[in-house]
Amino acid sequence: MEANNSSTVELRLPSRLGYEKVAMNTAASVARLMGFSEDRIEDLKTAVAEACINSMEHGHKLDESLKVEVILSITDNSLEVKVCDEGPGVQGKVPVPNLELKMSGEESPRGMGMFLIKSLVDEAEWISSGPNGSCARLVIHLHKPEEE
Amino acid sequence: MEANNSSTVELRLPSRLGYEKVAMNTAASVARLMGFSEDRIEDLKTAVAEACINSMEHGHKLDESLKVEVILSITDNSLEVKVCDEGPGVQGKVPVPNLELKMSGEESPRGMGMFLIKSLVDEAEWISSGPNGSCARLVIHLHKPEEE
Amino acid sequence: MQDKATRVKVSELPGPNGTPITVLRFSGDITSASKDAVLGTYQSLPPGAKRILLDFSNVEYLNSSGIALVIQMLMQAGKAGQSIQSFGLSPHFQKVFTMVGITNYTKLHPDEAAACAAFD
Amino acid sequence: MQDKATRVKVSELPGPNGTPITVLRFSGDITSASKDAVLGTYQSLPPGAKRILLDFSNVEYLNSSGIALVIQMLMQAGKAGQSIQSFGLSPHFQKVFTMVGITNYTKLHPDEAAACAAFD
Ligand SMILES: Nc1ncnc2c1ncn2[C@@H]1O[C@H](COP(=O)(O)OP(=O)(O)O)[C@@H](O)[C@H]1O
Ligand SMILES: Nc1ncnc2c1ncn2[C@@H]1O[C@H](COP(=O)(O)OP(=O)(O)O)[C@@H](O)[C@H]1O
Repeated sequence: MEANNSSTVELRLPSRLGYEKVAMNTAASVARLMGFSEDRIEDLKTAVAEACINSMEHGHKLDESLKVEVILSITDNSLEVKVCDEGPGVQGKVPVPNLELKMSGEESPRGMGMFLIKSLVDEAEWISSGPNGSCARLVIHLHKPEEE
Repeated sequence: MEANNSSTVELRLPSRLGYEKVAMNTAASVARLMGFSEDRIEDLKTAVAEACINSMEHGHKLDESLKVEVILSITDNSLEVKVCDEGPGVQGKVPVPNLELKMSGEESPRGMGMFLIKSLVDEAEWISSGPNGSCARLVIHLHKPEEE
Repeated sequence: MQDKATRVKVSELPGPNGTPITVLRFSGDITSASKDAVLGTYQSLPPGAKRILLDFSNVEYLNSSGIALVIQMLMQAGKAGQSIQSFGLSPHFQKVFTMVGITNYTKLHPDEAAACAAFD
Repeated sequence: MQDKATRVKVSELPGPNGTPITVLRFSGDITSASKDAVLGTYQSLPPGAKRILLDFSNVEYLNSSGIALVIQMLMQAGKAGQSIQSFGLSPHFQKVFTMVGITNYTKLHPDEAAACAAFD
């Protein structure tokens, strides 16, 4: 478990498809308390759900006894969400999905989760086998940085 | 932390008023996944919020560095929610609120949280200084028992 | 960041038989942080306000500390001989208000028209 | 308990210029558990169905595995020379479909009337 920081909310979920909705709604509640707009909250919900599904499917191979850990860290200007599992993490480079190749059947129709996560949040990175396990780390900013 | 049971969802929150809403919404999501009706979910939300506020106010004296722990245990027929803090727990018998005495000023206008919890859920008990700390333990049944 | 702050709008409606109705329209949350919004607003009403209408239809979250503030307002209104009608609570909070016994001190009406018609 | 099962209702509408429109109205969740509801339903349509309308207005939750099923349906429809129009996605999921590039294969319309009018 994370250090007992007072501005941290932690959630632990079984690796069962469907439970990503719990993480989605917990993250949405925290973001709402912080004053994020409803459309940013929708972005966050989709990103958190996709990260949880990846931890359940790829990190834990749907072994329900393994817990996905979601650590929400609140600061004045941003919300960081780490979604962590006990697996080895993302291996190598993940290709950007190409819908034309998917349509022609040359690429699997899957493989859009990480792309969506990166597109929907302000910062996204993947950490393999860190102190909390392997984590997707997502950040949204209350006031979007100027350069965006 | 609770045993790694696959049908357990755990949440840890800072003792800051307002954060009970996160617990409320996490519990609501789990109850919704289980198929509870929206009016039972409203009952659960109020009960969970009141238990969290009590842990923050009475158990932790609003010390934000202390975490309230919410443990949701899912079975086929019921959802158990334990709301736990590091305080000494409820001491002695808590009087049933009497609105007439409150209206005449003979009783504090507060003191309705535990009454509401007991009224809204199917089972409620308070455990002082147990293995998870001091907990309010609430249960709602998917199909209300016959005798109710 | 703690809570969606309680907002309250005060207005006046013509009463069905002459005496005007003072309306308090609450929105946001009603919690322990709402003392000023609930009791402060109530206490700043002109002393002539004899009919008070509480509109809860835009309240998003209400907890037992918030209900305690409503009880204190009802207590002070009772002492001042004011009549209070309410509307706009969700079915869940109508049940909660009834459990606590508040319905002995203010009626919970299905809508604003019914609440206004109940002043006598 | 895993998901709110996907439900799909198939019906037929008269098309603007004769050719009927086959409507698939989805509700509940569209996820990896929705293969039968999405692809199964699509594959069971009569071979004559040339205009297909997708109604997403009652979908509560959609994830990337669900979107992958929609892509597979669009791929098969493209091969079969069928035309597909869609409506009822929330602004958020309109954005997500656009990010992924699905809007190159089906137009997302603001409502049913606009979607029907788009078949040519
Ligand atoms: N938590 C994780 N642990 C291990 N591998 C992962 C994890 N998340 C993603 N991956 C890898 O990255 C790939 C791409 O993930 P994603 O874009 O979400 O698509 P999909 O899950 O549909 O394959 C996965 O197929 C998997 O190999
Ligand atoms: N988690 C707790 N730890 C210690 N004492 C508690 C706890 N929960 C409730 N209590 C005690 O029970 C009393 C009644 O609680 P409650 O009915 O919720 O009303 P209120 O919180 O408004 O006083 C509290 O005043 C407190 O003394």
